[in-house]
Amino acid sequence: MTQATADERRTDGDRDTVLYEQMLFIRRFLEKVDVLYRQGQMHGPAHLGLGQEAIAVGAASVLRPDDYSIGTYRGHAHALARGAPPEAVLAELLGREGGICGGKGGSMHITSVEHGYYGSYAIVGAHLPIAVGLAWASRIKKTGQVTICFFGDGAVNIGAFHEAVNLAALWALPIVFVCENNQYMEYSPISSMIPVERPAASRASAYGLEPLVVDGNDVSAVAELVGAAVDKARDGGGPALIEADTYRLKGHSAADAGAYRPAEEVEQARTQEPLLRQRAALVSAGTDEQDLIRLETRIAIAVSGLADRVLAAPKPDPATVWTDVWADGGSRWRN
Amino acid sequence: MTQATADERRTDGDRDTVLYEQMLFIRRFLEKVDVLYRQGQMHGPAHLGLGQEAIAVGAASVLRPDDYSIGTYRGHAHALARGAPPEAVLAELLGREGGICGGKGGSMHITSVEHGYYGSYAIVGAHLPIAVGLAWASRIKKTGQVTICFFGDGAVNIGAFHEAVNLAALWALPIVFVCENNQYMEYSPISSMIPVERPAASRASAYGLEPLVVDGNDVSAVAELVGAAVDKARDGGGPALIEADTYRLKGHSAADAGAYRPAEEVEQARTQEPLLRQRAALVSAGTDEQDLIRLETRIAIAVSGLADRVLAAPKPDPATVWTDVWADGGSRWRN
Amino acid sequence: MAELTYRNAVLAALAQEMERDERVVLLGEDITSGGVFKTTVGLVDRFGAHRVWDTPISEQAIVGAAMGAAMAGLRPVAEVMFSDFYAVCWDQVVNEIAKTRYMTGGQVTLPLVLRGANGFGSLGFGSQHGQSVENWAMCVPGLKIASPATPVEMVGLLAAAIRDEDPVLVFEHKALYGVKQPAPEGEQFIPLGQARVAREGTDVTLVGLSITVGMCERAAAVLADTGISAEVIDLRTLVPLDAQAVLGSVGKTGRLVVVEENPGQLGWGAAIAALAAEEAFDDLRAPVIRVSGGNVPWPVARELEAVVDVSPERIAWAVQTLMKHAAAPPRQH
Amino acid sequence: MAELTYRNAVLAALAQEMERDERVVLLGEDITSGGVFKTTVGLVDRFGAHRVWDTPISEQAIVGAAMGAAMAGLRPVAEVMFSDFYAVCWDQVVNEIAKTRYMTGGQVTLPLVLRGANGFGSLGFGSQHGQSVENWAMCVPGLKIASPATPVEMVGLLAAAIRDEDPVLVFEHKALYGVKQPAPEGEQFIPLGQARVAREGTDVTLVGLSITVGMCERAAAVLADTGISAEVIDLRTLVPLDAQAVLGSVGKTGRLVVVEENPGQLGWGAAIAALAAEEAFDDLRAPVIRVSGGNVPWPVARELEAVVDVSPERIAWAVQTLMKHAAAPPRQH
Ligand SMILES: Cc1ncc(C[n+]2csc(CCOP(=O)(O)OP(=O)(O)O)c2C)c(N)n1
Ligand SMILES: Cc1ncc(C[n+]2csc(CCOP(=O)(O)OP(=O)(O)O)c2C)c(N)n1
Ligand SMILES: [Mg+2]
Ligand SMILES: [Mg+2]
Repeated sequence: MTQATADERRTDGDRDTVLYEQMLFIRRFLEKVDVLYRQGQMHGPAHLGLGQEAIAVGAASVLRPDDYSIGTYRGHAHALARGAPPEAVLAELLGREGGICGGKGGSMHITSVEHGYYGSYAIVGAHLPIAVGLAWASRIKKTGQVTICFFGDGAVNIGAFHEAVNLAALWALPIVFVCENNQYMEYSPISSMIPVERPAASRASAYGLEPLVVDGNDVSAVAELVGAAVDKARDGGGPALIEADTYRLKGHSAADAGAYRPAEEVEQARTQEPLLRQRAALVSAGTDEQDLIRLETRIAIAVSGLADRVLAAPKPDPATVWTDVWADGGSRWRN
Repeated sequence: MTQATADERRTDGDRDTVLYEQMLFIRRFLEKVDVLYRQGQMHGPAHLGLGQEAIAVGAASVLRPDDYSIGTYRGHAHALARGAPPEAVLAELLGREGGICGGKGGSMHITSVEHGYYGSYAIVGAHLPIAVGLAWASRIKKTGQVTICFFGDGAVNIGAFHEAVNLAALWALPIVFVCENNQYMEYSPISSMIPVERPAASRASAYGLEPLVVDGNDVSAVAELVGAAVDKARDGGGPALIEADTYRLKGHSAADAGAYRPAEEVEQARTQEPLLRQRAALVSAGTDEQDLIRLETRIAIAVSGLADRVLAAPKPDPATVWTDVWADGGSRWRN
Repeated sequence: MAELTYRNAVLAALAQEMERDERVVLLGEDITSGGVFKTTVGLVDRFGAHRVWDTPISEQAIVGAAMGAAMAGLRPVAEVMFSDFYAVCWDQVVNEIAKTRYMTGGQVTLPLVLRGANGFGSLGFGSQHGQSVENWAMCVPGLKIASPATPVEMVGLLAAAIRDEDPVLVFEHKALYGVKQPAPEGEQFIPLGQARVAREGTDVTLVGLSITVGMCERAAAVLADTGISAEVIDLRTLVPLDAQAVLGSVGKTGRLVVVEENPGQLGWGAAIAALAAEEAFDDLRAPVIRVSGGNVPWPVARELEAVVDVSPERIAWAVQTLMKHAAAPPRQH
Repeated sequence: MAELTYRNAVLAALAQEMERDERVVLLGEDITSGGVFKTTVGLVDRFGAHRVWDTPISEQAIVGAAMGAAMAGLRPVAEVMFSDFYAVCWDQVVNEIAKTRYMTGGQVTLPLVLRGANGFGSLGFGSQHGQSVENWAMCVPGLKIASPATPVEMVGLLAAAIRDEDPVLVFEHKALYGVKQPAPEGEQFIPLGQARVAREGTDVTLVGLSITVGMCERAAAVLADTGISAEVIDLRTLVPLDAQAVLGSVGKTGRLVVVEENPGQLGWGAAIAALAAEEAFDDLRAPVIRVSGGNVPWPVARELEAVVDVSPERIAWAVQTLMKHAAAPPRQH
């Protein structure tokens, strides 16, 4: 949500609280979506990033406002972390007027170009080549912009991953690939679906890249490693491939109970999740717990008010279905 | 063309001569095709493996007759090395009756299922997943068959390569991937199109495989390394990825003069080509040079006679264009 | 009487054929867990891990492996979870599977099935998970294409697809998975290439496939109340196409409405309309109307979806327009 | 007068637009060496390596990079060497490029061009290098589709495609590259979506695209000798489609023959035939005939190719059949 050089990142005192606040907002937002989904308020699937907030927030924290990021159907957190207006995002999810994609994208395609988030794509791996194009343009235009591309552990097995990382490495493009390793595809543990130890890091050398791994539930660690990669990329040092270990606290989509996962594994993961950890870090660094409680209350109220407002909004005008195919605004394909 | 265990391979005295003879036959065959192409006798493109014969012959020499091999548009040598009838192959190339694919495949799709060569495919990388399927079937049926899949250095950058090798490694399939690194895509040197040192070997670790490199112009070395990989695969040891260094002595296709290559590079390559080397090895191992000359003369005559016979053959019956779409032999898609 | 859902019909067909022929093997993403549409539940327990294989997310490898295995004598059934994902393995489907038998002069045979969830159905799946991909496949010779409209059709057609010696793409409509029907008894088999008269009628022929067959039937019921007798043809398969069924019906009714969920630019409906314009011209008493989806990528919000999807109402409206047209006598020869 | 080949027309359009707008950048395989069809010769020397990029063989990356760069404000032109290779990057084309503007509610604009060699033309390229892929693209809303028939059309349409704010697929026919025409003077631009009357006539409308336009013209010349006056329409673009040009011509002639090189199962010809059957029905005096390629994957041997390719002779024969049909008067309203 903010831009910071590596130096600022290390010295900014309030920064840890801001990161916590941002993660917390996203957490409450996603939980609300989960509830609304179960109440039948949503149409279509919802893939939530509950438990993965540290990656979205940590990575966004090291970007300039004009940098590009891009992600998957599990992209709400990434849009919000770049500053997309929560009301417009929620309106999109609930099919209300003012939805950030006009009701044409829905949960899987949340996009906020204005805030540098160039979209959520629902074909696994498909956005990696697109991300390469964003970075290629920055190189041609010499703008100093960096692109971050988020994707899941399951995406490393698909051809588009290979082609994209390969081309980015060959052209030394300013792009950071961040694999959110939440340990699962839909129902299959990723460890059962790769012939190597790590989905992303074990592949890095195939592109002449360093194997980089970070604890994706530690927002500061994410900010640090991604920040270093972003700085390097901005300085012409070429791409990086980072694997961020995390866990999704819920099912693959809001409709999935996630029953294929051992109970102990889920239990264990709950103790490692990023909010608990950042809160504990803040407290042990001396933050007044009362301040945190006030913050938490404020956010809970904000999210609940947000949902009420959006639910009260009108439905989109059916006539708008015919707009936005072409750059002229319409959809006419014949005379 | 023959089956041999590793032991037989090491002890068979005539074997080196046989390999020479096979390579020489293929060389003369391809040279003849090149001439016929320039005489306007062929319709469509012709991609020749001139200079790459040691890979086809060396690899085929370690296979059982029921093993599978599969390759690219540059596949004449591979079909012949498995024992495909030269007359039927040439008839296909020249568009004569009796063509091995009935005139429906042409130069880019030479196939001889009867001899275990499951086809030549003209979309770069496309046959790697298919090869995986052949090997998967052998594993399911527990037949002990091994699949060898040949492809070019340019193919390692495409998604299908990644998906195929990955799945083969995950499922520990009996398959040996052989990258014929002839140093060039169509006109671009492969070194300028990869972010790593070697197109295939530098990627092996991404699939948990060993980086294996062989001098692809040394037919015995090819037979040895591929043979070891085949034996291992047959014994349940899973796949291998081998990079065989070679050089194509002519252009990408018969229509290409190959002018983008430095003259010294081509000169140098000519001194390293597999036939010269195998001949020298035979002579220094004590083979009578007169025997070799007789052999060479015999093959030259055979290939020339072959071409004459095929050129004299009739053209295919136009009505056959309607056969072979469906398993019932026909092409009816509606009533 | 026992009921059969469309979802379970897929499962039933797979089980029936796996039982019959041990060369039938399955592969796909998460299929041992039952699959995201629950169409493979329990098969790994029943038939074993050597016949039901989970794969990484790599559709080129999945579909290519199916092809290779078919060449080697198995009869693989690959799941492509949503048919939109055919786009990531389209080369394997159209350039390899469709063509290899032909381009090898018949040296290989490819008895394989690709199956998965297709179609729109206003379920909120949006642009990248809601397409009807049977059209893409129909552009390419060498693929058989089936798209069952009911649970009973599903069992019989999928069984036939698996037994077929050629590659068959079976498109399951994702909005039909929950549809129920009385379960049929015994082994099921419906030959590919035979359309079904879902309802007889005399004034107009409605041609549908998959989900649009039911829409046509509902439209026909409404039209009956207004005195219009509509015949409904379920094509069942696009390749082989039962062209005679369409032409025969048009010969009787003189009017044709083709109903597809796809965007109107180009889809199989155009092929049927063109067929009638060429081969039933003298029988036609009025224009051929294509009822198709809105020509935009699919939106998500309910109110927008409703505008672009086809529906019984839109079909009935098209028929009523048609009945007002011309009323010209049949052409003289 | 200077002559222009179709091949050099591609080059001329690229150079013209690169000169005009520095946001135009090229990428593709071996394009700095001039490209396998010699359509990019000299461009890297003229415009520099930062505007002409060689890529590895990885069409998903090529086409995806074009999309991303377009989102970021460039105007990329990606070469897909043979259009059959669209199959390996089809997801990028139909699921990403075609849909992203819509599914983001118009947040992104994608001014990009994908271009390459398309079509059969009996050149011995066979099943995997001879397809006409414009049909596949027409199944998907969100892509503009151009396929020029002559060198002059190529310069103007490719220029328009590059200047267009939307994604345009330009299909170059590989059998036309050597065709020559007098070179036009000055800047060229032909708006997308306007068909061209290649020849005027009164008895029958022949609709072609790309290579089939010339075939239609040759057929028309032959027919003229037998007293039949054929009008030839060059569609130029499938999307946007100049439907009025077709309907207007059929309104005049009462007869329609659509000529495409594609296999008959499904192709754009069906869309045109269906259009006429729906919107020009009362004008039609005889069946709509589709002349299309044989419904098989393409063979290689010359004698086999000749059977399946379309030709002026086959077109003329279709027209003659049509003229003998019915001779019914126009319908009364
Ligand atoms: C090409 C493709 N294949 C399959 C799917 C179906 N699918 C959607 S999400 C998913 C799992 C992806 O796992 P991962 O990449 O780890 O991301 P996560 O969902 O865990 O964030 C699958 C298989 C798809 N969307 N696209
Ligand atoms: C997917 C795809 N992209 C591009 C091509 C065009 N093409 C044919 S051969 C070739 C070069 C392949 O190089 P390599 O893999 O090294 O094989 P070689 O020709 O050297 O044997 C290219 C780019 C193709 N056939 N398929
Ligand atoms: Mg995951
Ligand atoms: Mg090469």
